[in-house]
Amino acid sequence: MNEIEPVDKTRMNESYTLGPLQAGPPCCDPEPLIRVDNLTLHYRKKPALENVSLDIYKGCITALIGPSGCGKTSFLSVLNRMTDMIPDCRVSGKVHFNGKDLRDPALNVQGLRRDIGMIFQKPVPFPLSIRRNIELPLREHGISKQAELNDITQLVLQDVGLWDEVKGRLESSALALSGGQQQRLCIARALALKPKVLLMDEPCSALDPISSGVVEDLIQRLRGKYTVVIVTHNLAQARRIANYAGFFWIKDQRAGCLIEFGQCKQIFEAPVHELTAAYVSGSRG
Amino acid sequence: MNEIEPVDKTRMNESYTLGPLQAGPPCCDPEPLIRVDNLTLHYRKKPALENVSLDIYKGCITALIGPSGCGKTSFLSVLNRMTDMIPDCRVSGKVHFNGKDLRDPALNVQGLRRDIGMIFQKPVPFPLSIRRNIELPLREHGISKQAELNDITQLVLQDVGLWDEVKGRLESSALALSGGQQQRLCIARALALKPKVLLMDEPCSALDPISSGVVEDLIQRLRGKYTVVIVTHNLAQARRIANYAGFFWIKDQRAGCLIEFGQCKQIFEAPVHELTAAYVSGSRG
Amino acid sequence: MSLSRADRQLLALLRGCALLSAVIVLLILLFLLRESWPVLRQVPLLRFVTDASWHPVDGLYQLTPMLSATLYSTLGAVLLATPLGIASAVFSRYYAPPFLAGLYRRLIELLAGIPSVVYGFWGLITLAPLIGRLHPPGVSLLTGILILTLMILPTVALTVDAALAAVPIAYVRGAAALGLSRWGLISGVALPAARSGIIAGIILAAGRAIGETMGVLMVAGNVVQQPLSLFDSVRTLTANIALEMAYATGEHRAALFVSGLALMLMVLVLVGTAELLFRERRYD
Amino acid sequence: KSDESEIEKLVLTGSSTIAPLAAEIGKRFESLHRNVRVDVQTGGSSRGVSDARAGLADIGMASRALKDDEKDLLQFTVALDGISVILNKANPVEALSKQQIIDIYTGKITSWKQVGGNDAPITVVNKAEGRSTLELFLHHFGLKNTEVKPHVIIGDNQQGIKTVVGNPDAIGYVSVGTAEYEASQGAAIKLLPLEGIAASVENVRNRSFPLSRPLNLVTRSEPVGLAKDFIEFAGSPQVNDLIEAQYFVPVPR
Amino acid sequence: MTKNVLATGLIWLMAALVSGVFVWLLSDILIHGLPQLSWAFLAEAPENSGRSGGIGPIIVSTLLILLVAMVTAAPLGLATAVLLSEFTRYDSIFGRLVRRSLDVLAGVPSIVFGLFGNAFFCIYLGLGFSILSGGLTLACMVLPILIRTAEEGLQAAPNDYRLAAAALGMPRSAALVHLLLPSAAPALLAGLMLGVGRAMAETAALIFTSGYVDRLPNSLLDSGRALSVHIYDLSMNVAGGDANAYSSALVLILLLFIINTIAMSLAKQWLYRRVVSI
Ligand SMILES: Nc1ncnc2c1ncn2[C@@H]1O[C@H](COP(=O)(O)OP(=O)(O)OP(=O)(O)O)[C@@H](O)[C@H]1O
Ligand SMILES: Nc1ncnc2c1ncn2[C@@H]1O[C@H](COP(=O)(O)OP(=O)(O)OP(=O)(O)O)[C@@H](O)[C@H]1O
Ligand SMILES: [Mg+2]
Ligand SMILES: [Mg+2]
Repeated sequence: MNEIEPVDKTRMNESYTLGPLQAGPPCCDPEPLIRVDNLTLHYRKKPALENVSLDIYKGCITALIGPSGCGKTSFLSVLNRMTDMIPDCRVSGKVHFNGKDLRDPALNVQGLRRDIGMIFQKPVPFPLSIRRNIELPLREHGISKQAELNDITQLVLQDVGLWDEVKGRLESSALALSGGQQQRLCIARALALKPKVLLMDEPCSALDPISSGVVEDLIQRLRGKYTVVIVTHNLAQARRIANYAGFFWIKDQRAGCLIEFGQCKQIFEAPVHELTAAYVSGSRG
Repeated sequence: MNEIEPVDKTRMNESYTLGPLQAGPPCCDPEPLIRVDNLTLHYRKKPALENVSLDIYKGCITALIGPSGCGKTSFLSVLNRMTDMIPDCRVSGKVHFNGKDLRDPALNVQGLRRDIGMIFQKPVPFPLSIRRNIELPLREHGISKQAELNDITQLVLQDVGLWDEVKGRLESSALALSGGQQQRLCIARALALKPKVLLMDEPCSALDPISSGVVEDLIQRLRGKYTVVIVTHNLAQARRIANYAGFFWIKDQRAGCLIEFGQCKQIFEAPVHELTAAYVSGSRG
Repeated sequence: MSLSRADRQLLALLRGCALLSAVIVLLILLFLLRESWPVLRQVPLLRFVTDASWHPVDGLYQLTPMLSATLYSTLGAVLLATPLGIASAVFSRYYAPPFLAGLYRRLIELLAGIPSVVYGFWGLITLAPLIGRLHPPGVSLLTGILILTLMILPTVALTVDAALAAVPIAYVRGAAALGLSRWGLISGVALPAARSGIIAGIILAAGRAIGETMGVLMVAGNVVQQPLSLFDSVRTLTANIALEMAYATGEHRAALFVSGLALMLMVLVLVGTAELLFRERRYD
Repeated sequence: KSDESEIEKLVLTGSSTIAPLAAEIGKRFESLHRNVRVDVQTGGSSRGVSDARAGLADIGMASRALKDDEKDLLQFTVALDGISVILNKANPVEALSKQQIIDIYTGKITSWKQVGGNDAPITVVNKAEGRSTLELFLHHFGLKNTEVKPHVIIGDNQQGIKTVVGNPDAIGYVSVGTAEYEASQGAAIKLLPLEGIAASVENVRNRSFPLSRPLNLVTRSEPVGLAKDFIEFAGSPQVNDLIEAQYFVPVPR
Repeated sequence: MTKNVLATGLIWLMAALVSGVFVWLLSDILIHGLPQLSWAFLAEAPENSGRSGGIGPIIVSTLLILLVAMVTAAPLGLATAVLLSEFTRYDSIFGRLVRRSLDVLAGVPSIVFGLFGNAFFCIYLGLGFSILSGGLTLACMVLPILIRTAEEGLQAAPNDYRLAAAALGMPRSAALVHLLLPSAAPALLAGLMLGVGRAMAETAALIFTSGYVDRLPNSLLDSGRALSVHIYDLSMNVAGGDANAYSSALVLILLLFIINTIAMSLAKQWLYRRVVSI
């Protein structure tokens, strides 16, 4: 039942050190890691998503765009089973991850969530010290040597460009950080677990341009090793970093649905659907 | 002591109906509404702002930009005395609003906050119904006729482009709205009070491009009637809407300070300070 | 900090109320002092810790055995009730299926209202003979601790439960998204976030344990002696007052009020140490 | 319904031993005197004495004779109560001599074996300091409380009975009437004869039982009016059935 | 992982232990108390010192004492809690002083409360042995419980609400009434339940204040015997009173159950109307 691989230190160290910035959009190996088939989602009686089908490719960055309330967050929530936590949320359709049925009730959800990390729109640092925020999930997943924890903490904080800002006050509360610092801390915390997939729900919306740039670079460096699904309202950003893009829309004030999905270049430069064309051209970034 | 003007319905109705979109940056009458002189702010012993002096001009839009943690939020908090709510926060320097000393301990703070509204980075809808979210502060300020409340609610929800999305479920909880919807609700709630000044702390960072556009238009339409101070990480947006811009920076990991302040055009096109130049050109929007 | 008129009026009202609660404490202290004055005036304070024994009728006023009995029984009960109470709250918040959680919470609420006489009565009839079989006389420090534990457990459980209920849902979701196990979430995030509520609950419970009278009186044995083992019979300060007050006159009566004062002093010291120990790093 | 203003109130405070009896007498008194309310409060003999002296109560209740420094008050005995040594029913010991009891209470005898019983340690149950039962017991056996080596100290009668019921090796002393009643109701206790005289209500009544105490009503001065009526009523044979229902012994009159 | 399994096991075990002991206690009370329970027992006055007859007047007195205690303590407690959490800095001298004195108050033995209540309410204020004296004494007793729980509840309310309300120019009182108190409602309720429980369970303090008289009270100034005092008297002072002591304990628990249920459903309705959760 337990699908978490045992943590071995070499794997850890190896992959915290990310490679240099990769060239850009054109992708990698088009092997679908997550397959979503005919996904429909209801909150109580209100439908939020209808018949969404798409593939998330391994090692690639997939951007999801669309207006507010079209179900992007809901879609992400299905992928790591956060929907389990919302009462009255019903999901139907098929979702496969690595060939395994994601909606299997017998699935080890914790293992899954370790493999598929998530960053929220509103940063959620725990009311603990900065250090404990990062160490807590690591310890939970079996890493307990303090030296190792220290190393990882430093590495991931450096990755998100927070190390220099907080290294002197690792023991102070994470809640006293500014909004942007909080969000970077949350990203660092998720990276520390070395997930296979990272779901990011508008990770940069709370960041200033500089840290936003840092995070964007970071995401680009994740490419290849990690699979990233990112929801963003910043179309320019989506265009810069994504390999694939999906465009969601709300039909008739009802449920959200996927209008178009494809290579990022195609979606932004040669959209098939007129709604997509209007959205990517008409809106100000 | 009480500086709140008695609410009269005509004023209300008159000004909820905003005028058409105005041309753009070049400004209006350069009469300073808020004067900040040598402002310094400490959290416990940590300095957050040092020697900031600037004028906020009446009827204009002032954008504040700068990296995360440089004290933009702290600066806004001084202007409507939200700093009162933070224990161990010490402010020194002079701040005048409409000629009155803003830091006067005897000032009617509630009246001030009604005059100077604030929108936060994280949307904070109250755990009440959508309707109650807007009505609650209005009732608190003495408006209690239901018909009037209904009118105002509809007008402000239309202003933020939320009316069509929620008109059928005004009685349901505001917490069930999507992130973007929540933020627009918060803006509507603040507009309902008809403040003279609106402080906005990254109001669009949680919004999709369409609603971000709606809010941006809204802000532009506020120009002239209202005075707006907006913190934004979206430089393109700042450039599009602001009359004046201020650039904050953190010196030596210590306190934030104002590097440059001036006409928006000047800041973006002919910055005096090299840090400003690097920031406005170097960062990706 | 400047406030509106409504707030200032409210504040005045609130101040009045808070003052009233402080006045009550003061009144009780004054009352105790007045009542114990006849003996305090004549007997040097030191004698309350140096006398040979507690035989107030014969002018012997040794209080330390009862002080330590109170201390031991309170400590024991708090040490037992804290993990059990926290576990109860965690159980009903995070482990039990909703139906069972409701039932369990109701059970605990009921227990909070069972009179201490009933606990004492039950302890005397059921628990003491069982323990007496292990080691006579049965009524003992151990029995006292167990009965006190039962009595304060609901206090701990209910306050911790309320504190856990107030942990923001965002933390729970954030923890879940990091793949934290249920226990990881509870021990790493929920309990630390509820920390100040938990400490308040424990302090409340400890207060109840120190002040508990009828229950311990029935099951602790009431012999004035330094307990050498858990099976020794002991007398707490409260039991001392309840046992003898009804028949005490003159200096004997005053000496009993001194044990009341000693108790309050002890609470004061305990509260002080708790404050030092748990000096909170508040995250907000 | 009678007019409220006509109602006269009589307040009794004091001994918890007498309180149930006084309350029953009060009820009967009320039924004979319309417009009279008898309020009985407990709080112990000393409270009865001090309240009577301070005038807080019309009548005090004390389950003992007045002490020397209380002789400024007046006492009226309403009933008698004997004190009996009790053991657990399972204990084979049937009688103890005065010296044996003294030795047990002073810790010289620590095992039942030494008095012909099982090989088990004795659990000595004593009363709390100040209680009139204790004083009487000590006085009878010529003991001082400082010499007594108790294992358990109890407050009220029923606590003593329950302690002995729950502990087969315990020895204690309680009110004869209640002990006799509890034993007859199947409680696992037995009453030991004292100096060869069986502990029974009968023997307390005929004054042959050596260990007994008076249950007194106490007043500050010569009672008048309602208090006088009540004290006379409580001392009259009209309440003998109530006294017996509480397992006390009426004073022979 | 194993830690999680272990914790799960341990928590279930502890919960089972706790409920096991309590079910044992409750079933003891049930077995011994149920046979005597009847409508007559609930309605009639006690006879023969409580060995026979019922407990009607005693139930009435108990409820009246409880009412007095809660009506006095709840507003006072809530007000103090609000002052401490909303208008006082956590580490201010005043706040510490009040908090510490409350902790001390929580540790005062009930019998001392009884003697104090007797001296202050009964004698000094001239209320005599009465339901009012008893209720007021209990109010002093439950005050620390109400204050501490309410304060914790308020402190746990999201700070964002305070900031947002302040930014809208709402007075603190409005934020309190509309946002903070509702979000602290579970804690307020828990405190109230604890307080009611403690008040219902109190014996020693009531013997000296509300008294021993088992007649039906005509007014709040009459003495009235509380259930717990009755139970104490029957079990410790009246030979042959055990059976009715058990029944009275059973009635007390049932009363508590009913009060809790009513309070809970009221609170739920209130919360529902305010749409606190999604
Ligand atoms: N817990 C919930 N209960 C009921 N309805 C919900 C819940 N969460 C979201 N919704 C509704 O479902 C729809 C989709 O919401 P979702 O949060 O997925 O949108 P989104 O695309 O992420 O929007 P945004 O860009 O504003 O974050 C919205 O209409 C929202 O109001
Ligand atoms: N309540 C507080 N207590 C202590 N330090 C604080 C507090 N609030 C903010 N700070 C610190 O003060 C500095 C300025 O914070 P502020 O929130 O004003 O920055 P900001 O410019 O708004 O950043 P961002 O763009 O990330 O929102 C930061 O270093 C932050 O950590
Ligand atoms: Mg979203
Ligand atoms: Mg900020």
